[in-house]
Amino acid sequence: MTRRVLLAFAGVLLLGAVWELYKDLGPATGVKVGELAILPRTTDLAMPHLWTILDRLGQPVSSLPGSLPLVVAVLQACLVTLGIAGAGWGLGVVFGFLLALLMQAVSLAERAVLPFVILSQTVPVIALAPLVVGWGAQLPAWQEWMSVSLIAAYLAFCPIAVGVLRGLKSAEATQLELLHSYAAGWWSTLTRLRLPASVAYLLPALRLGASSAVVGAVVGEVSTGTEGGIGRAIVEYAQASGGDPAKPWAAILGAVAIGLVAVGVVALLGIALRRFRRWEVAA
Amino acid sequence: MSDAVAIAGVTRTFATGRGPAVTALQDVSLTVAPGEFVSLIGPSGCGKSTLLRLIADLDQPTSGIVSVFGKSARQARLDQDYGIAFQQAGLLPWRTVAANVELPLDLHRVPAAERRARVAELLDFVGLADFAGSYPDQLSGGMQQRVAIARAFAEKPSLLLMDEPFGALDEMTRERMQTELVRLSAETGAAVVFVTHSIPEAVFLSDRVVVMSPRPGRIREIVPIGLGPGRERGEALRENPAFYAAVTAVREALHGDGAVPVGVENR
Amino acid sequence: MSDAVAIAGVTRTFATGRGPAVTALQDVSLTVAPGEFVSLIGPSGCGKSTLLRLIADLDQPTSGIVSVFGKSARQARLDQDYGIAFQQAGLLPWRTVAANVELPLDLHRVPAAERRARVAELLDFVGLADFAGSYPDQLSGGMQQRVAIARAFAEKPSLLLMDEPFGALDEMTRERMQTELVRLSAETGAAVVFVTHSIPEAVFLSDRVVVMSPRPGRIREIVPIGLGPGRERGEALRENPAFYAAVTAVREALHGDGAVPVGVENR
Amino acid sequence: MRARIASPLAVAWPPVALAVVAVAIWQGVVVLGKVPEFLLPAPGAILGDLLAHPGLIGSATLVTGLNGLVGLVVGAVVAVVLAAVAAAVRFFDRMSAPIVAAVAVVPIVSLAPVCYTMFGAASQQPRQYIAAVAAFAPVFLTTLRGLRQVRPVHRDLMTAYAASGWQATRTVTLPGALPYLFSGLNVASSLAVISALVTEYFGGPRDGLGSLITSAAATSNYATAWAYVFGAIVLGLVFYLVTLALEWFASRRA
Amino acid sequence: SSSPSPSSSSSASTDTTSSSAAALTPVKIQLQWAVQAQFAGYVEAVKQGYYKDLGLDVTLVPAGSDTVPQDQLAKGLVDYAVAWVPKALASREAGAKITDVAQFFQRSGTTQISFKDKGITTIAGLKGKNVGSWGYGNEFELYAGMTGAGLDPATDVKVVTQAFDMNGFLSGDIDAAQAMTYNELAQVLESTNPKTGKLYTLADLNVLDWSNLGYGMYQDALWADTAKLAGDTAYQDTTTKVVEATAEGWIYARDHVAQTAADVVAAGSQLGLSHQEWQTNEVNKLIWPSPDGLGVIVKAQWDKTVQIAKSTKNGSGDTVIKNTPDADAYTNTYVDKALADLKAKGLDVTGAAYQPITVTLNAGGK
Ligand SMILES: Nc1ncnc2c1ncn2[C@@H]1O[C@H](COP(=O)(O)OP(=O)(O)OP(=O)(O)O)[C@@H](O)[C@H]1O
Ligand SMILES: Nc1ncnc2c1ncn2[C@@H]1O[C@H](COP(=O)(O)OP(=O)(O)OP(=O)(O)O)[C@@H](O)[C@H]1O
Ligand SMILES: [Mg+2]
Ligand SMILES: [Mg+2]
Repeated sequence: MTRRVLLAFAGVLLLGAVWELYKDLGPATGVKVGELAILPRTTDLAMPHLWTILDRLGQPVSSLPGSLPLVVAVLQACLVTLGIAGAGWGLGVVFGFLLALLMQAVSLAERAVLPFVILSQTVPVIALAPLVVGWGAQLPAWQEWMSVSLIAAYLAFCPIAVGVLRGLKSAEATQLELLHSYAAGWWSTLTRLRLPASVAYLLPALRLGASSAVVGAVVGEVSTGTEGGIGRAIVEYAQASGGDPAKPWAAILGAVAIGLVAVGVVALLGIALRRFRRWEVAA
Repeated sequence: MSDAVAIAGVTRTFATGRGPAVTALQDVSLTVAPGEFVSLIGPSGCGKSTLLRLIADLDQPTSGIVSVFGKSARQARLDQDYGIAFQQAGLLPWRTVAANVELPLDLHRVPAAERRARVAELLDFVGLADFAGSYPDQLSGGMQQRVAIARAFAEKPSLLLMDEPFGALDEMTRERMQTELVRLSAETGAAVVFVTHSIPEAVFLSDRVVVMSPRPGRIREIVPIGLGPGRERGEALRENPAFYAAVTAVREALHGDGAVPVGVENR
Repeated sequence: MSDAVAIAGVTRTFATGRGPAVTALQDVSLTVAPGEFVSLIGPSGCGKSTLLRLIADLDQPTSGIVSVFGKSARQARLDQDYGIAFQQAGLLPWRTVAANVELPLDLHRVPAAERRARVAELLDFVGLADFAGSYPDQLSGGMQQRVAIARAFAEKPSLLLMDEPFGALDEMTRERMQTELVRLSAETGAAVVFVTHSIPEAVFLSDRVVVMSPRPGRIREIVPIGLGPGRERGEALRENPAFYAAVTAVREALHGDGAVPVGVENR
Repeated sequence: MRARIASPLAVAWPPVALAVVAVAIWQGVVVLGKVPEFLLPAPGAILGDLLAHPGLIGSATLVTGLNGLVGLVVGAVVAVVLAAVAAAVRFFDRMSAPIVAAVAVVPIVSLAPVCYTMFGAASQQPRQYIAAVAAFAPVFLTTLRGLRQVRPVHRDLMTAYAASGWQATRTVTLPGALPYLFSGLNVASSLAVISALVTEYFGGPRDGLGSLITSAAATSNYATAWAYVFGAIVLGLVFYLVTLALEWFASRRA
Repeated sequence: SSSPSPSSSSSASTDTTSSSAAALTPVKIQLQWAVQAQFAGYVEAVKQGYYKDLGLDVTLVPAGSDTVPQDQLAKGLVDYAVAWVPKALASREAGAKITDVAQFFQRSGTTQISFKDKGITTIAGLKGKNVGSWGYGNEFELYAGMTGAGLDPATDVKVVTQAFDMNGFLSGDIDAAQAMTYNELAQVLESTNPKTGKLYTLADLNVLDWSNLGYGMYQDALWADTAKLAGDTAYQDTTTKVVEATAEGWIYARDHVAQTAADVVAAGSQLGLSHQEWQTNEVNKLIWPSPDGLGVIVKAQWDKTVQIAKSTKNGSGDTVIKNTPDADAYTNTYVDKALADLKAKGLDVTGAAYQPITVTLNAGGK
């Protein structure tokens, strides 16, 4: 376990070293093959020094007296977004699961609905945000963050529905026949066989759903103008990037941190479900 | 009282995408009386498993009728009139040995206490009491097969369908299981349809042995054995001249008129 | 010339999470000479598969040494000194029968033309020429097993490791495969380590039969057979009194001093 | 393992029927409810807009589609290769874990501006890279999971043949992981499209669907905006069908 | 909105007891973006208590990138909205029933800036260049200007999308970038010139100012719900009060630039103090002097905006609006009443003597 953590840490350090080395040695205009930009520019604007970013994290957010260190402000924003994304993920899991169950149970539903589950993700949030915000506001007790959670759920449900459906269909023919021979009903087959057999698909689906929910929460905040979260910070910090190139990286790091926490929660779930992953090659 | 199994003029062909369809069974008719023990024997690929699957309603005949206890095969399956053990153990890898045996009881809402008692009894019967908490991947091939056998017995069914259940067992265990199986089926009055490749096994167990011929799978001959009621069959029987005679009869039925060259059943 | 297989003081225990560790093999020593045919026989769960896996370097002993043709088991595996057939057929479901047999040749970069010819020959040998284009799930259990056997022979290895390869075959096919196996191993000079539950099979095939006892798995006795050179063994041998004598010898070794009650090997 | 080969008609009619019903209800609600366009445009109005600017919408769809396609291909190929390496080399897997996790969760809205600064704000490339990053995660994660689900007997077989890591991957692991790979590709295909599109909000030539949607929506010209969205949906559909066809092809050959 | 955003907590009710708060009329005003000095009049009207004095409990609602303020108003999600006139007119054509009740910004703040070495001194100089534009309907002056100068925006230039930052411009990918005098221009001037190690200065830039070039359109206006204006007397009354208090806020901002910048930052803007000071000063320049009175819609300017909107093609090749807006599109009724009240209080509502100050920008706008 400690070896695992150390290696992960070494990986991050290695990436940092590559970053600095390239910034030092690479051309300011980046590496191009013909018109194709292969490697990035190395200007301070494009690739600030890592220590600049670290240093910036310790400085106050703005010149206002009493403003918090950037890292604290980012962490606060992360917590807000994490809550919103968490709610969206939960909703996405419930909806994605129900949809997958419907598609598994009724093959016609699968054939009719699955393409739209996939296609739903090609509708940009910009087209949906006005609808979500507008309709949400008609409901009593609707809060602004709920719109953002709904957008997060919208992005999260697709990979979950697709993954769970695949998982539910992954049970082996011989095992299905066994349950069939027991005259097991749909529900029994689901709980005794399909669900346990689906775990290998379920975990990446939940994980993708978690990162999609985070992306959705961030995009939703940007799109709807919900304040306080990391999405808003990304926009706000980007505006200062010309004179303060390290600042937007703080927000990016924050967004990544939320995603990692979300994925970590799913990983814990994976440990809890170890029993169902006996075939998995240890890695 | 209606037959345990009644198969009338059943044909089953498989489309194979490219190439001609494979006729696994052609015009097969067979009845099994309640409490009767019938073995199916025949060359590899002759349709034994297919026939068993039709009885279990895991597959449907292309033509012909299968009925079980006077009902359709489907109804019999829904009524849970049979227990089945497949050619492959087919255990659920995420369930322990005990939980695998418990599966049918669990599905049919047998109370927990009764379930536990029954599972313990069954694991004792197949000699795996020590492995109740192990997972299938921690067992040897023969041990897995024994778990599947225990599972088939779990509900004391009135019809047992078994596809080469003892194939992976050593001789001693196998003979013990054979003796137990005959005793159990006699005691409970269960009919058994049993697929095997072993002529002595078929003879020892059965009231009748059905000898099949391959491609298309047909019943070549049905050999009545008549070694007396099951409950009286014991180890001594294996040394009995009547036993040897029956073995020879089945062997001859199987090898046919001698015109079929060895191993050419597949051409 | 060094032994084909040399096993010295090998023990293998499995940790099982909860509960005590299972000792699958304890202090097992055995040598197999080049070209020698050795069968392993013993009750279910006595460690036969485990021993075979140690020779194949698919598992490592807890203590003791396994060497193959004078090298470490690992080196022998890397040098592809053996062919193997598992207890489960282990076919790749997405490959046709022909492609499954072709797999080792493919992996070891045998030229395509040669590959094709060899596959045709092997499928003929196991009687599945008609099914070259079928997928495993379209085959019966015995047919799948035969594909796996063909695959094990593909590279004419100088050591063959086979784990109950004929378990799912009908008697006729089985006897034919036995005859072919003896002939092949004699012709190619390949040593064979063969796991089986059938005493007649072990006797018919082997130069020596290794009888094992269970938990912890040990070698109880090694029975030399001496029915003459493999190339001369034929169907007639099965009727030979020497054959019956050897069968009896192995049976007695297996059932031991009679003190072990039937089926209690697992307690 | 082998999918039944269904006729295209049988595959197509259920979703088409569902779409027709949904659009009819939509049109009905808008017309009967007299919903103004700035609330929800009617399908008819969207169609009118589509017919009014077929060239513009077509070319914008092509631009975004090409970016998405390049991204999907690059992302998926890199993902499969790295997943294979990660499955085979534990060391690499452990070292790359945090980085892969970060790539998988980083929102494109935060990455896109940076990417334009790094690779040039007037070119299509940042869009393709972002699409690749977006497509990478689902393909990598599902493929890696699939690669780890090898049946023990198959793993033993490969060990017995002393197959090299790559050989084992090619003959056993990858075919076994294919269903997983395709479940990842399904998700990645639409992610690549939407990411290429959303990245257009933050820079690059004003020629793709994303660039044009913003102006239309900002002036409440939702019929036009949805006409562009329709272009995006068509792209998603094409990508989906291509991945389906690939899957069908792969499982038929397999 | 009950999210704990700084703007909503700065509403007038926070420091009053619940009993007196009940007497205040709740009002939501949709801004076009996050709180910044562009909306200084509103921020100061909250901060200085002008709304509360008139019995209003005002919440300023910040916008996201996809928020269309005039739609929010038309949907009834807010009571008033700040929006650029051409965009709002387009929304009116799509069915949004809204009316311009106060035109605080009299001049356009949109420019196209380029580094001196690009040599872009005229609109025609844009030919063949990478020309930046935000989209979101903020590009009409650029398109009108290029069309007026004989350039075809579709073929003669490469239009490149700009994001929230100016990095594309600073990296040289965009030759001429769109810049509001009060925001993006400052972002450039807050950035370090890698060649000199110092901040860029106006001397490094060529600026095409659409107002000066004759393509300026009406921008930030306060919009109200047309139907409620017609029949709802309470709403009419509130409208006058909102306009009056906001105007007073703008007058405060004119006279207290530094304090306004600080108040804006305190109200939650993430941009720095010097940046907001610059922004306040530049926004003042767009408002003052207002010879016809602060917020009055001047017909000539309005008509010019309408005329440009009718002749300029948007991204789809359609004109921004097709028809001349109806009479409900704007009214000076409320601003006239409001100005009368303010004049009665002795406030200067034309700013004839207005002089901008000089603001020094710090790196990153800090
Ligand atoms: N991976 C494992 N984990 C735990 N125990 C194991 C594992 N593999 C084998 N065993 C145990 O080792 C013992 C020997 O198993 P092995 O498979 O070698 O038996 P076998 O002689 O091949 O039996 P069979 O004839 O039934 O195939 C068994 O008790 C089994 O439970
Ligand atoms: N799903 C299928 N698709 C195509 N052909 C099939 C299918 N299932 C079985 N067959 C064919 O039907 C025939 C009979 O198969 P079956 O499994 O019943 O044989 P069996 O008698 O059980 O053989 P074994 O003793 O080897 O288990 C075989 O030729 C097989 O190839
Ligand atoms: Mg069979
Ligand atoms: Mg074994």
